[in-house]
Amino acid sequence: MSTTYRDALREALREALTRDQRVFLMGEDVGRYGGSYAVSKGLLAEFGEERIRDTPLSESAFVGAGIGAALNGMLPIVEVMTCNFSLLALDQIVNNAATIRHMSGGQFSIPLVIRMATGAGRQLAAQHSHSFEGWYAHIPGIRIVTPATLEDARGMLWTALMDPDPVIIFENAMLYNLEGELAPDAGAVDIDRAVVRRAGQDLTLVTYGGSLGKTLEAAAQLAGQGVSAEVIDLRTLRPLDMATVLGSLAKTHRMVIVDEGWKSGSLAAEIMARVMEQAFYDLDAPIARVCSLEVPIPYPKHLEDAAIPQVATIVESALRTAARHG
Amino acid sequence: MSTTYRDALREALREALTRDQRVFLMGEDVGRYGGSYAVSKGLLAEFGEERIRDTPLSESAFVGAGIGAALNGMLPIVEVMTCNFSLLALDQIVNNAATIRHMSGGQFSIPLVIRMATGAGRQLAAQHSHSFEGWYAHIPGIRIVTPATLEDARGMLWTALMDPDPVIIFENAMLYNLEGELAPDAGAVDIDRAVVRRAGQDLTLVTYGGSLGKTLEAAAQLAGQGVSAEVIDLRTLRPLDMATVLGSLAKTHRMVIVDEGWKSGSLAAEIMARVMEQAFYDLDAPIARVCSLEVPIPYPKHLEDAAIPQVATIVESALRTAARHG
Amino acid sequence: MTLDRALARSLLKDMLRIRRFEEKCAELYSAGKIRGFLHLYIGEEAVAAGALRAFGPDDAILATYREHGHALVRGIPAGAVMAEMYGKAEGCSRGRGGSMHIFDAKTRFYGGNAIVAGGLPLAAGFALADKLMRRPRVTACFFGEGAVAEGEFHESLNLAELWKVPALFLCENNLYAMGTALDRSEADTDLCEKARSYKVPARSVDGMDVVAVMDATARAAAEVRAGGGPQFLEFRTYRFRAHSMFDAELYRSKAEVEQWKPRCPILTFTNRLKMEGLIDDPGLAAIEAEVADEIAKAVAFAEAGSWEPVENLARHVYTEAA
Amino acid sequence: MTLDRALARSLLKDMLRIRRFEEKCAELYSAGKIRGFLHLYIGEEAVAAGALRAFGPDDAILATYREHGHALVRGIPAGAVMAEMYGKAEGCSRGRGGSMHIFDAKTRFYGGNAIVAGGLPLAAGFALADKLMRRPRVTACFFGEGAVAEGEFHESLNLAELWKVPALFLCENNLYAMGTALDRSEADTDLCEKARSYKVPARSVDGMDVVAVMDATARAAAEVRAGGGPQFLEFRTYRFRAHSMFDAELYRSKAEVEQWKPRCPILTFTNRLKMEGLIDDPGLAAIEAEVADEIAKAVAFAEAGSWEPVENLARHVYTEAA
Ligand SMILES: Cc1ncc(C[n+]2csc(CCOP(=O)(O)OP(=O)(O)O)c2C)c(N)n1
Ligand SMILES: Cc1ncc(C[n+]2csc(CCOP(=O)(O)OP(=O)(O)O)c2C)c(N)n1
Ligand SMILES: [Mg+2]
Ligand SMILES: [Mg+2]
Repeated sequence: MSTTYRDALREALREALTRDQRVFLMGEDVGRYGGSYAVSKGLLAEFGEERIRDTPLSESAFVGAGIGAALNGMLPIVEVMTCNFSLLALDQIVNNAATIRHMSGGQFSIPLVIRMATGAGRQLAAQHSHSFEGWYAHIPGIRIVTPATLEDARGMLWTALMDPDPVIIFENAMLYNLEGELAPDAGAVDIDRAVVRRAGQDLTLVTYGGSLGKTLEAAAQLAGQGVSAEVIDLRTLRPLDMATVLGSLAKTHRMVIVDEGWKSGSLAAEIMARVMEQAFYDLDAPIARVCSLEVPIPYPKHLEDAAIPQVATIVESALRTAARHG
Repeated sequence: MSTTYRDALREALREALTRDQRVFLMGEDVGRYGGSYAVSKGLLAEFGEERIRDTPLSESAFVGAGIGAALNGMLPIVEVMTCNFSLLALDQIVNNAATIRHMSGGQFSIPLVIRMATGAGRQLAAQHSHSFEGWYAHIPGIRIVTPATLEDARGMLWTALMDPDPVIIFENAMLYNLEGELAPDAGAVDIDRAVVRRAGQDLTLVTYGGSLGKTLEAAAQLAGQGVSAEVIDLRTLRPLDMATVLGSLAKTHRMVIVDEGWKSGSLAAEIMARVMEQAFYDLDAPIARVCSLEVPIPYPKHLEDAAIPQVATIVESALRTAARHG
Repeated sequence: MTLDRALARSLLKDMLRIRRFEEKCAELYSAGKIRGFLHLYIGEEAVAAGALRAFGPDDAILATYREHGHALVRGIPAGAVMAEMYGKAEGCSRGRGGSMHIFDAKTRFYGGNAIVAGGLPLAAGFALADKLMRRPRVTACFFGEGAVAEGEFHESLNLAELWKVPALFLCENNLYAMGTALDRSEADTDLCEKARSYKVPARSVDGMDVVAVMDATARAAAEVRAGGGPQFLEFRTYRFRAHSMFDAELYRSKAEVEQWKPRCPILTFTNRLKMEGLIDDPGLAAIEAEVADEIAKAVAFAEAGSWEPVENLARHVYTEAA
Repeated sequence: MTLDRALARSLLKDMLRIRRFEEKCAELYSAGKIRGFLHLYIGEEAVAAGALRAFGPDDAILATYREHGHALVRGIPAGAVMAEMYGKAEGCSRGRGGSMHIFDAKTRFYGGNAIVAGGLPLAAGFALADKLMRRPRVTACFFGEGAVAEGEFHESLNLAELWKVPALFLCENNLYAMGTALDRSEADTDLCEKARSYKVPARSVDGMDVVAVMDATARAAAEVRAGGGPQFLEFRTYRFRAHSMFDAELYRSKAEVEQWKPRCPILTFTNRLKMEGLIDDPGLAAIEAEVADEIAKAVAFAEAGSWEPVENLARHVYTEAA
């Protein structure tokens, strides 16, 4: 059946709310407004105010309340409108959600899911265009997932809810309108494994989330230029599935990482470091990364485009890497 | 003259407060209490309540107030008691301090200095032992410095205050009692350059902040085992002085990075990535990193010790790297 | 109070400048000239037009993402504001900020902040700087009633009062934060009571009455300037348009919006002036013509503007060496 | 109210258990057996001893880093608490938390939070869960008056009242947050007024009077449990010791501390009981002996405990596959 990323997310919410009475959704404008990206539109009418809870503008308190509710037996889904605002709740995420299990000697589970929109591309300027998913992946005790396809938008939520530990789902805002086919029986998906989205021989392109589409497009263009690129969608940024990444590298010996985070301290850097640690001698050339420029993302289209990864820059980087001698 | 890191920091504060009337210090318990690490002890009596300002427990507001005061012509020094609490102020740091200059087209300067204690080692457990300096270094628009010596504790503050952009000074809490000699005329230091703290031929050890002492100790032990290690103190984590790092690597061809941040997404990963991008063919062996284990730091001494970099683990990693074939 | 003719005309004109400017913006948004988020102030013009008269050139203004009106009334040239909405280099923020991030050093206009309540801590510090430097200045900080729920409101008001800084907190209560009605976000909808719980003097003002806004702000600003510490004003107003161009307005009825329309600050003020003989139809037409001209010129200015070269993208992240 | 003998004895004993336990902790700190931060509750015992009686085994308790007293009164075995202070694997948090992070699933004791105000959002959510599940439970959240300045206080109280969740916010006002006196951190020192600005019912209670604490908490907890929404209690108390073992107490005079000493909750309660004939010296000695025995056993238990093997360090960051 034909659907969109947004609708797939909504179906996943609906399924979760239907399957388990402990599930509820809360966040700013998830109810009456229908969600700032219309993901939860209609759910208030269907599930009522108790389970679709509009919150005041109080990121720290309602994320913390989600953690508390999870500790007390619920399966809360907290929507933080966009990751830009999640900094206000970061203390709760780091010092409580990610920490209580270990610090208490393993006594408590926090089966919480936090959803947030991420990424640039809609000309929303410096305070609304962050890509923090890679940065969050630094924190032990939480899991970070980044659905990039309709299947994953549909399937990751339930898996995340069944995870006894906190999971943050980063939804790239450019994907909400993504259209495509989804099996009518699509359901929960594995969130432990990265996936090869396109097979190739000459070069591995590693990416996730909002950059997957651009990377696949780049791979298609590369094919036209005689370079066969394998595309890996990481799907989960913490913990990283390095086995899949290294498996591909063992075949291609070359790698480019595409990551919308700011370059310094990016997730791409972490993958480069791990490859250096675990498979240095597999490399025929240094790994390259295509990241965001280290600037607050500006408003005008041409500058925003120039600030974040684009098909052309991916292709260029891949061609350079493919041509380089090891 | 003989002094301590704490006293050197206090001298720097005293100098700044004396030199420029626009300077003031604010933070929790900087006044009557004397600073949670006694850095500002005595300054209230000397400079009065207007310039040594105790704040309520309101990290977001008083850090934001520092930004506002800097925008309005002051040179504020804001002390956040420890970096663990700085998450509560992160929105202000990322979305205002780091962003306003670029987002306004370069119209405004924010000559703000934020000081915070960082690091583990005092058995303060999971919510009081973070090392966030490397993580903060991801953010464009701010500068991150990490004084590791008496000279730098004495000299970085003034340089940071004269920087028209926001600077965060991370003071590793284990260093406050560090004793040593300091020239009576010690003053402002350059914060643009990393420094070679020990020269060597066989291997480069890159580190900063609280790990410098351990790394120098490891280098001494390595010398006893016939390995000549060069030790680089990064001093400034953003922007990184890669020239000094690569200069050393060009000589030694081997590198170990010691960084108290959690391993995944550490500053160490960024340096590995940059070396891969900029000097891949200089490497005779993969770079190794000695970071903190990816756990909330536990309370008991033996577990805390095991969680963070130690001399023995540095030596071990250096020996392995020195022995590896390229 | 009785208005003199010049003041009356000026207040009316400021409101009309905002109204017509934003109507144009909405049009330009549909035409794809303005992109991203666009938050219109239509319906709330009396607040910016009335309040900003209380501040002199040395005072500082902080606003939100719904700040076109404040920018225009504060005196940023309409061309520079419009060019900013286009993202052109001639915009007041060199085009980098867009609709939500209007900055202007010359008029001491410090944003344009798109983090709800993000400006309140800044305002406390701005005002502290003036107090420390013994400058008789006021910091004016505008924000929506949605910001009141954020911890930053609480921390900032406490800090401001504790330190008796010359900040004026100006809350534009338009009853909704996006789709969330005030009584669904505040257990106690009396916002002044909250300010008073920090001992901050607080008053509610009819935000649809430009004269009431002007008077209340002038008085509060004078007291703040005199060293009496911060104050809080709540302007009760209403937004006639959607929250942003993406808002389907599922959360309120058309009827509710229509009920507010007769209280339109421009409509009611015009009627009053006519009744008091302070303006007539030709006078009104003259204002409209001046406003239309200003806006046409602003659009032309923006259209003629240039795109910042991509090479400059990384400039101004840090201060450039002189 | 008149006390029966058993209750009187039990209240007194709880306070003494805390006092003697912590005196021992201070000793053990000097001996290097306890490390890191140690925040003593001495002087404030009436609050934990009196308040915690209001809660049953299904209720949840959240506390701060100054929580030994709450842990003991809640029923976590003194040995498990002491072993935690030592960092031994037999500690209630397997030794990983230490003094500031006491957790115990069995007694529903959820920390031990060392971020000031960090527990308040959790409490709102805890209570929400009970409300959603129609469980007649109460969430008790203890915090110091310093937490009131944090934005989390504001956001959490508003959320709790807006949603009418069964949370009881218990503020231990010992007049200082580290070295910052309340009137230097709050523009308005009336904490109840603040709670009321969210419509949360609030009362001030003499926190040095264990019976007053017990009565007030029992009443408030009953109302909260009955579905009346959250409540706030301020317990006016005083900390006799330094903030932590690192505190030189530059911010208050010895004389001030001495002035409070006659209000010691143990001293005054003992005098009252003696006057009312509810206890005599032999009875007191018997309690002291029981307490001494309990603590000696706790220390022995901690001493005999084991260090968690380093191999386990990375366990429990994530749930382990069954
Ligand atoms: C911290 C934060 N959370 C959420 C948002 C998303 N958001 C933008 S405007 C808005 C509503 C704000 O309402 P109000 O303060 O009343 O101002 P108004 O838009 O009515 O002028 C929300 C929720 C944001 N920008 N910042
Ligand atoms: C967010 C945060 N900021 C600062 C600190 C450091 N700190 C620890 S306790 C404390 C004082 C808290 O005072 P109060 O809430 O009154 O509790 P009390 O210690 O008096 O029981 C401070 C500032 C902290 N732990 N958390
Ligand atoms: Mg509003
Ligand atoms: Mg206190």
